[in-house]
Amino acid sequence: MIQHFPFIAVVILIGLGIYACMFKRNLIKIVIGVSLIESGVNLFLITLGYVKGGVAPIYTNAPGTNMVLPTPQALTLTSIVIGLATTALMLSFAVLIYKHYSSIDAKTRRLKG
Amino acid sequence: MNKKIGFLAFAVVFVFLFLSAMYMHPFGEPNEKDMDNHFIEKGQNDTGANNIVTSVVFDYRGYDTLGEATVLFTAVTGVAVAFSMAYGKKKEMKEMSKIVRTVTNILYSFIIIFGFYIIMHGHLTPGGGFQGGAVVASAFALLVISYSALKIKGILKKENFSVSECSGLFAFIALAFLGISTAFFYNFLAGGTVFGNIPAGINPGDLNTGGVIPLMNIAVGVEVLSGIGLIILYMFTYGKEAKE
Amino acid sequence: MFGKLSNMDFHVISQQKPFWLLSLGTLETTAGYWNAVVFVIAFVVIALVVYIIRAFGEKTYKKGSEQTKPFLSGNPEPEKEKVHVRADNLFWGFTEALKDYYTPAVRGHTGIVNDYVYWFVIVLAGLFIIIGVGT
Amino acid sequence: MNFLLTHAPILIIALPLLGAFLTPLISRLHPKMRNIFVLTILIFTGFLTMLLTRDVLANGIRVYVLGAAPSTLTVPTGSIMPVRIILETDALSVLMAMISVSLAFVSALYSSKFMENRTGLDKYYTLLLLLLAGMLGMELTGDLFNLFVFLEITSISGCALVAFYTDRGESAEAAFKYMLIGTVGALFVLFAVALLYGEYDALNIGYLASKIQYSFLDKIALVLLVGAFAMKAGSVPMHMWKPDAYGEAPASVVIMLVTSSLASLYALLRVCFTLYGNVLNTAVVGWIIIVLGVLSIFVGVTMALVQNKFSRLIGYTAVAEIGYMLLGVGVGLASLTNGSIEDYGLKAVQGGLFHIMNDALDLGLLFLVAGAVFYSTGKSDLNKLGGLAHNMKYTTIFFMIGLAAVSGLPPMNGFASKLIIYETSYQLEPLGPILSIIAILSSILMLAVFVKVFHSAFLGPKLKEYENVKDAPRSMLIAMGILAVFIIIFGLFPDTVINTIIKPAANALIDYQGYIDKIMGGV
Repeated sequence: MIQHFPFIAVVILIGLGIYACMFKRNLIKIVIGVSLIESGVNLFLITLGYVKGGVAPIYTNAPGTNMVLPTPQALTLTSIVIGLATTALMLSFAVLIYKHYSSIDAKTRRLKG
Repeated sequence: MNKKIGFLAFAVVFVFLFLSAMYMHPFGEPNEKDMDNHFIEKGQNDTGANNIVTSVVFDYRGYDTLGEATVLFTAVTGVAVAFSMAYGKKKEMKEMSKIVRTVTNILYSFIIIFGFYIIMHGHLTPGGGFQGGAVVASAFALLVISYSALKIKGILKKENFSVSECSGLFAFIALAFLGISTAFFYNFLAGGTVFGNIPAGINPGDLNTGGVIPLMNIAVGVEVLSGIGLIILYMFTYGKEAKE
Repeated sequence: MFGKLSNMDFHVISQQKPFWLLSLGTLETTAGYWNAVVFVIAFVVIALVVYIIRAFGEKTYKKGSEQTKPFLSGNPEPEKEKVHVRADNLFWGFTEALKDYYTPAVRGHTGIVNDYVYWFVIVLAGLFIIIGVGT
Repeated sequence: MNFLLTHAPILIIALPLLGAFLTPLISRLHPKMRNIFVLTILIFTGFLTMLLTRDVLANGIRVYVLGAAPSTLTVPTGSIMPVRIILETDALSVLMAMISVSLAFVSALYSSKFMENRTGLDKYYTLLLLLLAGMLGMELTGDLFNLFVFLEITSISGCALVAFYTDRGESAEAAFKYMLIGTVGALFVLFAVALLYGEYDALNIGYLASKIQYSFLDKIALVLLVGAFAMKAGSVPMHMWKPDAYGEAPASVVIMLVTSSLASLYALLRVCFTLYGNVLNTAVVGWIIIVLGVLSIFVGVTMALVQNKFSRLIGYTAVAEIGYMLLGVGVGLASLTNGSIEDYGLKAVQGGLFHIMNDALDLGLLFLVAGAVFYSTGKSDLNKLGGLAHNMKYTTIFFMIGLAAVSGLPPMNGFASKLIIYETSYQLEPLGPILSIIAILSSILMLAVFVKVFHSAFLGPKLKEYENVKDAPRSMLIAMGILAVFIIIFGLFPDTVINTIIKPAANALIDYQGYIDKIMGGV
């Protein structure tokens, strides 16, 4: 069971993120929920690549040669920047919505039906 | 939006994700390691960089990084579209206190130098274009907060950032194109004389290894620092005169 | 069974050397074939026949004269804005008949962002149960 | 020429990217130059795509390994698996790339006049090129994580373009909704990619397809991938972002959004037919796709009937058209039993793919007509429009062609592909006839929807407020003309189109073993 704690933490983070996206009314909280899911998936990617007793895969003055897997770190770098991009864009849309509807509640909307 | 069904569906999805966590291989013992062993063993030889993660990011899977730099460029353009409308009254951001401003005067140059250090040594020590660019962008945020955004307009102009972002990206894709004779994203400098002697095994790591990777790091670093700088500027200074 | 039978008949017919026209645009579907060019030609021929029949029509009709005015038992014709049937009440009968389908369906598209994620999570839950547990 | 061909797959994607990076710099020099620059980039990309199409149709799958010494060395010497990113283009991805590039060209041609009097046009053209590069990246790649990155580029640039009319609140709201559901879906795709990476330590679609054993984790990854891509394609219960986004975005952008949802549909097909090719429980997943398709058809058409905003109404019919594609391909998948497919199943897949191509053109034409009406009258609410046929002659003719094509009237291309879908879904074992009956009735209802639009917007007496409405400007009419000509040609000669490009695409989709051997076979 102890072996699966990091993955359980990942699933809890993703669950919290989905909960926020589904049940929270405030647009900013929804964006926070999305970034929660992002951090959960990034944590999942990193924990996939860990090797017991492994060192960072950098040969400059490396303490040993039992190294952690490098690919998940490369994927996580990409997904962090994508998380930055989506969060920045969603927040600027929320600002735009507040500018026009003067409220960031998900309930005030004009596109329905 | 029936709350009960919503919660039930959420619970089902949570349970299945939880089961996937339980079925996954135990933490620390990945069951398949072929691809990564190839990177660890042949990384130095193929790409000439000590930092295997950077060699994966910029050489083995460099195309992903091109896509990702494009994602950042798209988001910056999207934020520019969202904030291009000059609407609403100008928001007067007051300056911070004198103490903060003097500390900023001292601090921000060191942050920028440290950021460029991370960008430059991406292929030797942990770091690279994205991390270094973000550090330098934090210096811009510090400047914008301490000196109210409107006073900073003279120094940090949006046009310069936009031009430097596009030129950073153009340099990055040009470096990728230069290897087109054999293949796109081919590390044509690795193994060469000036830039690319190949380190082997554990070594202190000197700067002129890694072939194209340090150049790509610099190009991406310039793009990220001006991209995030642009986002900060757009978000802080939108208002009446926000025409670009 | 019905599909198979007709398939053979068509093949028999199209074995005899068809004109170059037939083989040009013929689309072989499993249960028969479709040729748009022949359809267009048939359409044109029938349109011609219809036009000829129309030519035998009443000659005394003059285009811009009194005859084109709608007969509203003598009342003056209301101006154009009122006459034109607007979009909403075009299929009034259809939507009225299916009222107990349309009111929940239109309300279903609530436009609230949470409901978009809500429906997505419901589909995921359904798929998890069908594929995860089922097979 | 041979140099261009060997590097064609990456040049097709890198060229629009290069164009997007240079557009802000060029538009600082001179705005007029920017439009010409964008059009030349698109023409050259289109030429490269045609080159690649001819080559792929002639001699099978083409592989391009990024960064490898000879650019076709998939598995490096001394290693048993591909480590670099490989662009694998088979007949299906080339078909999708052709659709994306041609509609992007039409959209750029249309928007040179349509967006003329708007500010911030360099941002508009940059995002247009990025959207095209994202779609092409999704369609030509053979790497799962790379598919996620370019899916993200497509959805971010799509949202930024939906929010382009920043002076109206509705477009910001529609962009936020599209962005939120797009990001959540893409994150689930990333979670599924991480699951597959965690199990097999590989990201290449071909290698994963050879290694996958349909364990519990693979099923969870399949569910997440199918759910996320079906949502991005816009099938029913998750379709609500589509009418919102299509109703608010500028018309020339909406064509590209239609093709970006087709790119997500392509990704769904790639997952179901190739990635999980030899282990998939085809009956269950096939029927899931069929049910999603039929639901999309029914709800899309019935909801379209009650709309009264022009482009929102066409957005709902776009949902219904995605339903037809899902139905066609779902029938093919359901009839695929351990590697061998019945002839009606193969025909159904061909019908589905043919409908993808037809529908991209038909919906494109209809959205351009909606844009032309908005451009001339400034209004898009059907209740306020009327009697436009008097002044806008050509737009009315194009609308009639689009109407006949989308609702599947005989001589048009929509009818050819829908006929195949009706006949093949009829022969599916348990519930076949019911599926085709629903499909036929809904197609009739779609005709009713567009007759409503035709009457309320175009027919009727000449209203005073539209007395001096001028027809759409020349370049917009040319753009619509190109689509109309394609629609008529595909309608009159459907079999030549099917034999040249649709049959190889369907065979390429079914034959996952060929896809794997091309990767694992080495040089």
